[in-house]
Amino acid sequence: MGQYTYEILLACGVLSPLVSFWLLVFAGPKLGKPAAGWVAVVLGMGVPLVLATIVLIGWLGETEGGRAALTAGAYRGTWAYIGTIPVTVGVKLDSLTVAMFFMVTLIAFLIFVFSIGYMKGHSDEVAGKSKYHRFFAYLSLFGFSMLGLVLSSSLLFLFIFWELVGLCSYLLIGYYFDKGFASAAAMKAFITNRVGDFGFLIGLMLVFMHLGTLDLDEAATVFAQQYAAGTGIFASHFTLFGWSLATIMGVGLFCGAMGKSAQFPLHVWLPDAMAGPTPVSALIHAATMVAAGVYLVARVYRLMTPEALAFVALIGCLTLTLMALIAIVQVDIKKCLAYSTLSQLGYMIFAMGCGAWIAALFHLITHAFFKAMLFLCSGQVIEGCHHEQDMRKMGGLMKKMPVTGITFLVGVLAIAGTGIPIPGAEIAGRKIGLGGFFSKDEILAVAYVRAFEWDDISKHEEHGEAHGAGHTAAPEPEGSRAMLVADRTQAEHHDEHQPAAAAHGAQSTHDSHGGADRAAIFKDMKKLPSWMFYLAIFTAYVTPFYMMRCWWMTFMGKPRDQHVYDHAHETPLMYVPLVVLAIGTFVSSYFLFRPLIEDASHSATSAAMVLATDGELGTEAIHAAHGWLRWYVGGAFLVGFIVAIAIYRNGLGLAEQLKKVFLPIHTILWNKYYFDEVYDVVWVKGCVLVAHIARFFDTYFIDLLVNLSAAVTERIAAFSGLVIDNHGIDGIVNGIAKTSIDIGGVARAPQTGRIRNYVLFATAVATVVVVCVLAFGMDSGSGAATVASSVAP
Amino acid sequence: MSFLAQTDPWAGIDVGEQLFAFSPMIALICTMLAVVTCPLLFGRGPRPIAIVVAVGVIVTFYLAMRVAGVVSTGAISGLSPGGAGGMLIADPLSAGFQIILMVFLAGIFWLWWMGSAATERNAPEFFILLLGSALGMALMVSTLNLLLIVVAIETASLPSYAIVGFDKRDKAGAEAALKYMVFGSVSAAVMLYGISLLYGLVGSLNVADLAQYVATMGFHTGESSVLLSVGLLAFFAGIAFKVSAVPFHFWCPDAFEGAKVEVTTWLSVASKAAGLILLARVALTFCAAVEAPLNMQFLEPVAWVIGIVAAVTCTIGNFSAYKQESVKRLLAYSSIAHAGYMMMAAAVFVYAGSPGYTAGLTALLVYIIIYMFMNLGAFGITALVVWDGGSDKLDAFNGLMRRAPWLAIPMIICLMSLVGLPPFAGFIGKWWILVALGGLDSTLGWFLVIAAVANTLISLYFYLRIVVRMVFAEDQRAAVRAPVGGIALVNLCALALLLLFVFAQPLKTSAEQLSRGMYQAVASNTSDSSSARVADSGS
Amino acid sequence: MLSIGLTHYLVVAAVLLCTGLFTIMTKRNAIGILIGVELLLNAANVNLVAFDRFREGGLFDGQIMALFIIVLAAAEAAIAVGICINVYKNLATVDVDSARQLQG
Amino acid sequence: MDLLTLIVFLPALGGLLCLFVPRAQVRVVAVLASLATLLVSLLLFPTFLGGAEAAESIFGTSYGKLQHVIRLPWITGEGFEIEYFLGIDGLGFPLIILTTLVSFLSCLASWNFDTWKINKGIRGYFFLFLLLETGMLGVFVSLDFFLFYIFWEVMLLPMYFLIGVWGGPRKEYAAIKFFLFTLAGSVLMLVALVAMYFYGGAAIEAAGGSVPSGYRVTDSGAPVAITHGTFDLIELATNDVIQKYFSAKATLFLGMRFAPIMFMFLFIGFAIKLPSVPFHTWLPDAHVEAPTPISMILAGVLLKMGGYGFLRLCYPIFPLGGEYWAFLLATVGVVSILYGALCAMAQTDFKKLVAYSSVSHMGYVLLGIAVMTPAGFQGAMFQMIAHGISSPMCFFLVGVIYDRAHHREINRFGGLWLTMPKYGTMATIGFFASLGLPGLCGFIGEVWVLLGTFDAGSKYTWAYPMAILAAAGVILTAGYILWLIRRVYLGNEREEYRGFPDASGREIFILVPMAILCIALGVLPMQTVFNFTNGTLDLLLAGVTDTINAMI
Repeated sequence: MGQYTYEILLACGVLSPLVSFWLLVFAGPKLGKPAAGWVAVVLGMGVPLVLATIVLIGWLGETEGGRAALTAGAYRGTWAYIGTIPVTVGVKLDSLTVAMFFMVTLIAFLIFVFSIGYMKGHSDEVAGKSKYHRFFAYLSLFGFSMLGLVLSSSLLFLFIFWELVGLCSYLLIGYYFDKGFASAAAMKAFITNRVGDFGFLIGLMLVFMHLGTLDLDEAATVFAQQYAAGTGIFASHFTLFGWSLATIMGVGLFCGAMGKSAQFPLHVWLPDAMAGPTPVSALIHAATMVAAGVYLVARVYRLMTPEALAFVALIGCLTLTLMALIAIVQVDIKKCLAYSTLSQLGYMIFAMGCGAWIAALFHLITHAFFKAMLFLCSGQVIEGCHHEQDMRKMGGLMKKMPVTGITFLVGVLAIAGTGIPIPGAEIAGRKIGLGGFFSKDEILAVAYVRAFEWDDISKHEEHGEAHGAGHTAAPEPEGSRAMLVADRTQAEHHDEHQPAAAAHGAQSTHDSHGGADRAAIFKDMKKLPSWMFYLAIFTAYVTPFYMMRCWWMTFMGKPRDQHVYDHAHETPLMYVPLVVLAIGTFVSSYFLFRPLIEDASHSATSAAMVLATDGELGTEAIHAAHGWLRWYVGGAFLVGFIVAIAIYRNGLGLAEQLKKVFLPIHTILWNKYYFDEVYDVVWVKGCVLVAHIARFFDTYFIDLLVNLSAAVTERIAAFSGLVIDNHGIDGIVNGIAKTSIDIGGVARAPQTGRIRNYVLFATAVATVVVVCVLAFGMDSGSGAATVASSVAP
Repeated sequence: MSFLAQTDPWAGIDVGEQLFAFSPMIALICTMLAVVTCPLLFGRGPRPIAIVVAVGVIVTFYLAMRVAGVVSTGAISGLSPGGAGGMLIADPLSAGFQIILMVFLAGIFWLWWMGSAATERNAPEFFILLLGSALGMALMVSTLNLLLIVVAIETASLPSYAIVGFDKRDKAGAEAALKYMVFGSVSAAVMLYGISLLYGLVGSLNVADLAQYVATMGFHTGESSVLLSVGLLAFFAGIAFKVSAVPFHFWCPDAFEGAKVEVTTWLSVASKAAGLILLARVALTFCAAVEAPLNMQFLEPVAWVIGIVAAVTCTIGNFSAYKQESVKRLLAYSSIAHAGYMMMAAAVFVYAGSPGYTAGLTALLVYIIIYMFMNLGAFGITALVVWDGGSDKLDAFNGLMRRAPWLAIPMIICLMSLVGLPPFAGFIGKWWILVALGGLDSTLGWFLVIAAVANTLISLYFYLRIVVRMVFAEDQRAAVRAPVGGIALVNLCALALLLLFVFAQPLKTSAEQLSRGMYQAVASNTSDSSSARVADSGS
Repeated sequence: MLSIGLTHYLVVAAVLLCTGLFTIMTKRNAIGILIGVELLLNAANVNLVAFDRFREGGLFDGQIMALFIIVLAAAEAAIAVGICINVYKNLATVDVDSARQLQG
Repeated sequence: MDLLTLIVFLPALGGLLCLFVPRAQVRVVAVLASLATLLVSLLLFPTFLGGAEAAESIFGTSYGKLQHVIRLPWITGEGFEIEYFLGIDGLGFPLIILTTLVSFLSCLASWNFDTWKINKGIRGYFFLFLLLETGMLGVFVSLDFFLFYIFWEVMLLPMYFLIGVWGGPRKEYAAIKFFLFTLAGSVLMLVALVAMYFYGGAAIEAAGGSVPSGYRVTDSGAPVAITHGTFDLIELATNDVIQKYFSAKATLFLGMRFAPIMFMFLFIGFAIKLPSVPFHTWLPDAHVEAPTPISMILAGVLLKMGGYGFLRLCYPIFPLGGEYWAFLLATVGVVSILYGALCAMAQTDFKKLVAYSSVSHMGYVLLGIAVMTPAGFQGAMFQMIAHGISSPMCFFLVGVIYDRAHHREINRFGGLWLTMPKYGTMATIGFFASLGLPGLCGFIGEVWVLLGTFDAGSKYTWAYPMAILAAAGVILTAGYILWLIRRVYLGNEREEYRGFPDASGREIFILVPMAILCIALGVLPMQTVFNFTNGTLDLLLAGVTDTINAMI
């Protein structure tokens, strides 16, 4: 396909949901109940899905060089000028975009379909007015914003769509806004995101000021050049908590991601966001929007300094651990999934932080599939169980809703990272396992290397530089790093890896965006603290546990609530998407997306950091790590499952006893470490308090000044005998008026009405004037005598 | 020089021309006589008197116009050869002021005719007094002789005293007259004392000689500076009384509140204006007498005194107007404040010294004219309201917008014009004063500019109080019954205020020409008159 | 022996002035105030005449002026008394302090 | 009859007409008059179309290229010339359009005058209303300082009566407060007016009595000779001699350096109008008491005069003042942003909340101008326009619900989105626009200003913390707006509002244009605003920086 065909197709894919949005806004009520939904399904996501598929196929047909050319030549137009700096609007066209675009459209499409079924069962009438069309309008708007986010090539537009998806999430969480908690949750979500965006804005400012452009690629180039030359942002000696300006820029941008992806300090909104309809939770708060944070980090990866990445890793690590622990004690099925989402997002961010760019995105996509599926299943369950979300009331639903049960199980297996770690067990050179298996495994491998073997690698690197300098046409160390990798693979591995590695090297050498200097940055990258690795792998054991717990409590065992059980059922319109997603979870994730991401990685990250390809390819360190890690990681799910089943096999009895045993821990986890409470006191209440202080100040402080001045005036006018009236005063003006009136009192005081006083005052003042004039106006002469003498005869 | 020195006092005096030059005043006197005799012929009814007065005013106006035409080429000095030395002066300034005075007198007459005429029993006396004070003011602005200044001031004051307490059955009027009288006579006496000292020092009653003496001796010679300064200040006290400048303003509110509205209107503009013109003339003479190098060291203190007095007058006037319940009194205070503004202009032309800086005088003249309309309008409306409701308290104005829009709207215009708010002429008046002050480019100038604008702000509040009562206050009283003529009068004033804003140019131009002429005239006659005197006072 | 010079006259005049002012400020009777005013005027007269007398060559303007002042004083007194009578009619007293209706 | 004069005085004529038509027709006449003004003002567009390539012919190569100029002598004397001097450039033009548009819409919003609590004197109301419009338009087109001042004051009285007569319970208080504050500002301006004239004269005096004009050329192409002080704003800004004299160290005004002190005089005048903390207290009262259409005018246009004044007077004429006070001004701006937002958060009166949000939003204008960067200026200008559209919309939204509920207690509302869906949708657009949501007009201005401020960091180190604090404002804004939306529009329907009719056709007709503009400005800032303003703004800023650099 031609240069602009891709852009045009993708752009249409972005715009068609917008069309459906306006259509639904204006014509929605007339379209009525199912029709509006179908409009959204077809126009809102069907068209984009088709286009995305076309693009994907076309893209897979392109050669490496062709893709690079397309990426380089992608459309850029000037939208506006900030000062003198143009803001470009354009398409960031590379494999990652294509992959994400396809993933989003596919999942979104399925969820749209699902929603129709879902909404059929749900009352969308509030106070006799249908909000049905509104729901699908919002979904369409979300589709537009999310796809725009994926597509945009400039940070500013990234930010714009960023906010728009935030808006959609606000609107959709608050879809049942007639319920207090829903609108509260919506507001919480938006404001928490705003807090993140505050950081994002600061990052933007730094980019704008120091890199002088908002275009992702240009920014990266300038950044690299500035690093090489030590100019621009690297020239300033400003530091904050030991962070250089460049680092602050990276962290700032990452703050945005923290908001959207609900990372550790800003995670509080996501569980509440489950107040929205379940499809929304699946689409926005599991699959796509929350992953946008990871996507953002991936996009600004080339603007990240090692320190920034360390911070990213830290946040990710904390999130994945803490949230996983909370998930253990959840009894609300959606909340449970929400916390597992948080934990998985933590994994992705952590991966980004420790440099597993590919792994992170890979995990993003696999997670998108199985988490969306899990949420839809939960939706199915909740729907089936008559809006019952408490797992303690469920159980034994397998018989009533087998499809849901199976698909749910698939999801559980996937998120648990099920696979067969035995070396022999391979199909076409690929390990057997579900998405989670590979991605998580890969993340951990990289984490391991970063934690334990990084020093050797950086040493190798220096050696490699010299080596590579002579070896390839590309003198830059990054290229040589790539060559180094290639060499190793050539030297030590089976031949089938060679082409890929060569490709890798080739990629790196003709890689644009001055990745060279970026690689240099990473030479002084620190080791990852080993505890992070341990936490990560520990959580790898926790995850299967709580997932299996969740599944078992829901589907296995005996029914705990007969009424719920009797009501349970499932509807085709809803489980068809489940099946599709399940299949997706099985296959497409690995066979399709992984190579695309890897392909994107070279240009999108300036490959120095792409240590972690997957288990098969990479430095020997990672390879070695895989050698034994796969046993631990791969085996984790067995342990988790067994423990979970052991505890919940027959009812909740054992769980209850355990709860008693670990009561303090349980309480802390149950209350989510009291984050909400603390935030409520510190931020919300604090802010409102400050606000009231401000208002008080505004209303009364100036008034105080006024009274003060008035009082002073009164002192002056002690005899004017005016009392200051205090009513109806706020603001200086009354002060002026009142003070004036008092001065008026002073001024009028001599006007006693006694003519004799008048004469007295007049004479007195006149005398004073005379005296003054004599004193200052002129040197006091010798007076009458001299006159007399002068005129004497 | 002594009288004996002059052999033939009548040599080279064209009596006819000179009589013509002062015909306006003569006409006024004739009118007064006519008013006296009129009752003998036609009875004491207001109508014949009114006719006589109307004719008299018109004739005077006509004559003043003609005189103005003649003297525009050069001043004529009364009953003396050459430009100066005479007691009476007819020049553009005096003629111009007489014209303004007649216009204003006509306005007052109209107002009287609309309101009091019906009930007035002593029309002849009233007009004799009114015309008398008018005559006095006409004299005030056309002399430079200390003796005649005193006479003129008294001529203007004595009838005023009487006319303030004209209504015999009115307690307030009687009290007002008493206060006015006592205060006036005291300040006149003080002024006389000052004049006696000055005369003693200079040995002449001619202000030109006084100026010359001061210029040559200055304050810094040590010679008799005490007597000189005391004398000068006492002399200025007399003028300050007419202008009602602090601290000689006390009479003003009481007298104005007690008097009938027409009288208040008359005094509020005419006597102040006359006083200011007199001040202007004296000040000009001083400036002209003083050579450039001297004038800073000598005139600057004077200017500062006048300037500060002006600023204080403004401020006290404005502040005192707060919380006034009687509109007449409120406007009385406001007139004090406006006297302050005008004195700022006076400060300018004392300060500037350098001949040819006419901005100050120009501003003063423009302001007087505009102020005349503003006050005529404001007091006129007050009068109409008073005649209708019998009270001049603020409450009488409640809901005027509904009860009499054709009074309320011009009132708003007049008040806002008094504040000095565009697009009304009051702003133009202030504007020229500010320009004149700014033109000084001196600390005094900018100090006064700031004082002036600050006072604008202060004054807004109490003017608004009336507006608030008129527009916002709900009031169920019946509509105001006002004579059409009166309504016409006040609306004409309001209209004039609008027009004088839009067409500010002609007024300014003419005032500028007039003042420029003044400067030349004064400069010339001072220089040629007092050379001899300087010689022998020097010896 | 002591020769009476200009200074003495000036001093006398000044004393007259102060007395007059003092009278005006202290007397409550309107007529008393009028007398005070007369004192002021006469202070001026004394000055004028004295100056005329002591200037070498002698002058007459001052004396003429003194005459004028006397006339003015008469006129003023006439008006003043008229007003006082009017006040008396209205307030039944000539105590100026009782005339306090207008103030503030 | 030239275009600008027509635009300026058309409303006044309509107003006069209003006085003489039968009571029933008054509002028709008024609406038609304002509509006519709007249409005529649209005739200005062709002048400014043409985009980048025509930029030079439209905006010139240096500050001072004007369009539709008319200048006639008004009050003259030797060494003294006050002119009737109108003209527009990138500064005035968008604001004129804004004024005519907002006036038209709010005139339409007064359509239901008869149903108001105070519905007496309809003639007076519309007369004053249109007089007010004339005043506002005059301010934006007049380039002679004297004339500018006149129009500035002409606006006062109508506004005073509009608030004071047809306002709420404490109307008189609010009206007087408004009047006193504004007059306080304008008397300072008056001092500056006189001073600038004479100091300019002194400058030319010093330069030998005749200097070439900074921007005016005779037909032969030679620059016009300036022989005395002038009120010509462009001349004052562009004439090197005057500029040098103004900003010279030796030039003193009452012992203080001329440029800074004059700048401060003007600044206070405009800051009161803007309004920026601490001169803002008149605004909430005025808004709360004023009837809805007047609030729309007040928020939509009057506040913009402050910003316009900065850009037209303060900075071009006293660049040094800008440099001198930069820190103070930026601080005031940031304080206004945060303080206004906090006050808004604490309000329970719907209108007061919106009023305080105006304080907060105009803070961005001040900040953007104060830092003197291209992005800052552009952002400030855009913010003015954007706020000029979004805040009247918000006020009208308040008005709509006030007409029905007859109270503005935020906490007594709820679920209005259910009760009035159309209205709810409009409200969402309006309030999200003022929240600064990307894709809507509020966003552009804020981001531009923030980036501009940060960009100034290379000049002033303090710009970084300022920018960051200002950026924190976006959180607060989101806070109070979303909280407002939640309390008023979300939640379950309330009994007492159940019967409320949805927005009527007229209301929709007023809301839709503003909603469309909110989106259009947010999506196409270049085409809607920047193309018309940037030309002038950049030249203006260039001139300013040149002078500053020359002086330092």
